[in-house]
Amino acid sequence: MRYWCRIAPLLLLLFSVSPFAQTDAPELPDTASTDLAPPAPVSMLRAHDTDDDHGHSITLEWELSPDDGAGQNSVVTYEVFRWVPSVMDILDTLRSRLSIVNSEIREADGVTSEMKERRVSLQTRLKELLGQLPEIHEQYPNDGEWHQVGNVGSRNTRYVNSGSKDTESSGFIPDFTGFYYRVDAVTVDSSIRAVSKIVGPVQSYGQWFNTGRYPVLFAVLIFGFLTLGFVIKAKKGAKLYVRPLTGIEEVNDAIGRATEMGKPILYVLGLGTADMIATIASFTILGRVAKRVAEHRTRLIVPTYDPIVMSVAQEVVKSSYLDAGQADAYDDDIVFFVTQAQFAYVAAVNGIMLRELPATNVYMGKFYAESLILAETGALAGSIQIAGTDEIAQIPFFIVACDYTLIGEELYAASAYLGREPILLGSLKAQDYAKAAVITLALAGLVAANFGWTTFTDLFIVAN
Amino acid sequence: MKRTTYIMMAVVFGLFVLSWIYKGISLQSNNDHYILDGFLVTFSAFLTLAVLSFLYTDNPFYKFAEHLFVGVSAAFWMCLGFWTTIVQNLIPRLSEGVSGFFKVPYLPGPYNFFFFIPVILGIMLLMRLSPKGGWISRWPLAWIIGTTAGLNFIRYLRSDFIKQISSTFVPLLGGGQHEWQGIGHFFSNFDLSASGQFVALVANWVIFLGVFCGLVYFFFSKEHTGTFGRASRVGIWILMITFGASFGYTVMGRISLLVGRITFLFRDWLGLVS
Amino acid sequence: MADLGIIVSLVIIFGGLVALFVRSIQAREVDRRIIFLFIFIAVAAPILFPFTFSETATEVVKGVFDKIESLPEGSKVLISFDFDPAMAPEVQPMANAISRHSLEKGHKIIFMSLWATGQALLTHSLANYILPGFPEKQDGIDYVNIGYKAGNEGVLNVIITDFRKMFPTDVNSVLLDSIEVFNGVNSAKDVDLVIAIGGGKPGPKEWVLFIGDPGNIPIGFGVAAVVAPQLYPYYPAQVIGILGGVKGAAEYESELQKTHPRFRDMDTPGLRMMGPQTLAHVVILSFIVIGNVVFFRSRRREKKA
Amino acid sequence: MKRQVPLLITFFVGTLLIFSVFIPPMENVGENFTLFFDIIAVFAFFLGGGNLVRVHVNKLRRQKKDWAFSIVTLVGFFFMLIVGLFKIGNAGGIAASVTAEGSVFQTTFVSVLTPLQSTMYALLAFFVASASYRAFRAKNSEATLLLVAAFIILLGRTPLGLMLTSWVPDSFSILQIPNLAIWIMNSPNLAGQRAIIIGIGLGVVSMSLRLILGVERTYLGEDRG
Repeated sequence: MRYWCRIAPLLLLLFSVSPFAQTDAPELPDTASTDLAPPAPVSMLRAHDTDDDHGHSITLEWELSPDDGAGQNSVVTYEVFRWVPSVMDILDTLRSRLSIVNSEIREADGVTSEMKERRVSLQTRLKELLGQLPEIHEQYPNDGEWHQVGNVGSRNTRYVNSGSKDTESSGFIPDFTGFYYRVDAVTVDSSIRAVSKIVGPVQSYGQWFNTGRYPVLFAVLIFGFLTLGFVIKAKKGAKLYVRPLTGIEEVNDAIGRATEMGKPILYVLGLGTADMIATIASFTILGRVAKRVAEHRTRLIVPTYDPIVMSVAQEVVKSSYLDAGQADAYDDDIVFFVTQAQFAYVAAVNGIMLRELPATNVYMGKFYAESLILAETGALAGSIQIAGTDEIAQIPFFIVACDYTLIGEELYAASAYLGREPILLGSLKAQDYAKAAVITLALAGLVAANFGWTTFTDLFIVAN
Repeated sequence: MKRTTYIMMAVVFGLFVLSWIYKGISLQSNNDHYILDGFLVTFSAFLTLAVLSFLYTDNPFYKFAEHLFVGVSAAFWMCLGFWTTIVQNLIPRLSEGVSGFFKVPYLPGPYNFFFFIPVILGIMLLMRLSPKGGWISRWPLAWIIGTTAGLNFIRYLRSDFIKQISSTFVPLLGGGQHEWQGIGHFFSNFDLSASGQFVALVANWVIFLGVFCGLVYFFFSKEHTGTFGRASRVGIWILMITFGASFGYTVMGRISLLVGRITFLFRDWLGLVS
Repeated sequence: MADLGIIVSLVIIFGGLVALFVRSIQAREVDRRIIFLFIFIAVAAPILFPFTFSETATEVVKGVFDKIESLPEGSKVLISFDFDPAMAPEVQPMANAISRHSLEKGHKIIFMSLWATGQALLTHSLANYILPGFPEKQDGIDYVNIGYKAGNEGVLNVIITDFRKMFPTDVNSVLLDSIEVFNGVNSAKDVDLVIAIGGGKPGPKEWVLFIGDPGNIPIGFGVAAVVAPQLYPYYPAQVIGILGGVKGAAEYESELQKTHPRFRDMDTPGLRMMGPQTLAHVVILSFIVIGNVVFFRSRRREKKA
Repeated sequence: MKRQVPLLITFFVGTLLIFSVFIPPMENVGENFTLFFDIIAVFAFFLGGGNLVRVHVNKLRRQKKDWAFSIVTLVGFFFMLIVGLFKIGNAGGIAASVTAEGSVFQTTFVSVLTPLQSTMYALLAFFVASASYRAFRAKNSEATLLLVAAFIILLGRTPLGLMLTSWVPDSFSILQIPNLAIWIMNSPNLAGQRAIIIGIGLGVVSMSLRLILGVERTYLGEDRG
């Protein structure tokens, strides 16, 4: 059964010329059989290469038929036709034979050289023919016919005939080949239609720059320069202010308290992988915490979820202990791998909390559904809890169940606040300027929108 | 282990067998695999209850379920990754013979040799399992970070930055179906209905001022004092309302999951409801 | 019988809440497990003795419904199952309702998944929930299941320009070229509507970032309640509508039943789940009230002291 | 070598992907890189599996606490791996979908993985309840706002909200709880979310830039300096 499912479409392909070749040139409307008068055709049909792409695509635009939405109001759809030389039939046959050979090779237990040869010869023939396509199209209108390539509903004035760039696909549209198009306005009775003027030759080709993405490019450049500028400024020694973050201030106190109580500090990096921004920010915070912990000679526990995160965290903690001059206090078991299953990890961390009763639990990084379970268990164990995550859905749980919470971006800022390195401070400053830019632009846009100045608001439209 | 533990285990095992027999008999009439299906339903129910038992306290049944979960899910991901990505996307681009073996369509292409890059990087990643070659796994890590950074850089600028700015261009004097028609019209039609002009107007102002103050709160390099401080305070209020709303919604989701599990117990296992 | 059952359980729950209130006022410790028990009863009772409410669709839900309703027959709809069993009770009802609706309207559906666990769920729900109501619909002609690919948002980044590169075949190893649904579909840009059902990462947000925005493709969401609030900023500019949590599903189901008589007898898990949902919400609300009353009383006492 | 090569790789890959957005002929490059990424991601799954086996075999060998449960993990792991890799019970053999209905793999998924995972998440319903009882207190103005918003949404998402406030006349319908809930979602919630999203978006962009430029190096396991 499955075998037939697979083979049936291939057979279909073999016997049909092409999936696109469904309709031939329209026949003359038979006015006797119906009351509908043929609609007026579309006007001003234009065809051009689709902008800002890699080619293989033509865009058609036209003015509505006077009988669409007005006049007789009889047009229901527009059918788009392309002139296709008869050589396309051969191409499609070649392609379907090729795909049959491919599937034979796949089904067969061993690939015979005969099969391979057959395929190579088919491929060379296909390539040859494809090479001739531009010339063949120049022979328009000899030796070819109109094929429908698509349709759009009434009131539409645009169609993009985008094809595949894969030469072995039946939807392949070659670049630098002069195509001819026409658009039919079709009524409910598909035999009653109006044929437009033919447009062509039109070629598709790729562009080197996507002009629709200028706003993004500007944003990239402005942001890049801002960051670079402030980093350089900070490196030169300019003092950059960072407002205090309550949660982070608390970490210092908490470490002191833990030392007094002789209890450990639990640091949870979350479920993020090493490529996530929240995790990377958390590494920096961990580094600072570890340094302070080493200075106070308190115990630190860092259970991890991801093996890569574990080894990175190990090195971070190690270098912090070295910085604090407590290399001898460092132990490879401070950071350890638990498991890579969300709830099993949570269960293990819960166990640690209830057994070790840490003075402080620090949750920094990416957290998901487990956030509340961790925070509730921590509360049960009576620990002070400080959390920070950029996972918006989890912030409320932390706010409710923890003592201090860093909200979203504050987590990223925390690493700069703790680290005070020029690079981090500089880029934080750049972020603030970008925020100021957002506010200014939003204000300007708001005024523009309220007065209907679309020129300004249109600047923010990112095409494709 | 304590004696009570053994007794508990024996009881649970007995209940399990009873349920299996009961499910088997009740499935017999319309099912060829009634013994197997009876077992599967019972086993699912056992696992569900084992996990729920964690609420009472940590216990061996929960540990069993948890450990099974860890093993099975790791293998699940590996198998799916293998079949869907390695077999369907990688092998067809590298080797015709192997593609034939797996019965997937071969996808020849002139630049396919590039697909050895991820294989090499992937193997480097696996080097982490060996005690000495761990450092080499930083290369694939660097690749992964480069890719996500490159993708994120553009996407976030575009969708979260540019698009969100332009979404804040809301008409402050009402737009769309609430076209501003002069102050007289506004007051003569003033009401507090949810679809009325006043409410829509307030909503737009709240959005605008909320985004404004929320962003002010996230300013890190300026002291939050004076007017700036007041705006930042409004910002944190808006954020708190946001979190409250988010909390409310989440509660709903969590309850749905519980409903799903209890429905399973009552319907599929015990047959109490249809 | 069912009425009696629900009355008895309501009495138990509210009696218990009063007892809890008294206990808390006396500042006596309440074990967590008691709280847990309340929730269990509040959810279990309405499942055993069901009661349902009527629903009307809100604007955000209608956005998706009307779009599917108004697309011409034969439009290509891509439905992505980006969820795991844990999220399924919440979003599965939406996935079923939307898929049935699309099949009913004669759209061609492409099913896929960005989550490994989604593919298994997809297979399961196609076979058990969606297709049984439509014996006339054929694989490959009316719908196709292209399954899962690893790579999260990377998958989307590829299909926005080329489907066949990421998904050379469907789940049964049939080449996309020989599948009728994929006629004229080269990339995600050729799809008329995308419905992203899920709630984690990758999920709805990635669909907007990588498919909806760059391709200018209408996207509808069916999402877990947890993430719904975060997705509101994308509505209505970047998303046509959002079904959030069970309530969203229930609204969609009732809208479907109202407009399509053939779905009158359809199973409506969304509507069914609103009963336990409501009771559990009431219990949680009572907890908040009790907690705060106790809090204010003790604070007043502290001030006096 | 250990430090420079990874930095170079990150820089090269990151910039290439940024360029590919603006240059249509490079679209291919972007696509291929993401394909590579996906393939490496699968190797990361293998790494996870390998780590799992290593950890549990160690536990068994040293007879650490709860070592008996490690057997459960290993048996579960190898069972699922074998039925998945050999497609046991898949009608249609090797070409069939790995998750084909009726295969041992799919059956295990439905009757083992599904109940486990969903119940784990369902546990949260209980913790939400205990948090609302314990921690949801109107301690200050911020906490009060959070509490009130949550309260309205919780009420508004049930038919109860409508029942309680249906007496409110239409001209004041915003005061009906369901309408108020929707208003909160669409207006203050939207504003707050947008502010957070823009903030996080900027943070991500700035971090990505630092990563690509190689000034942020903590992921290599070293502190900056």
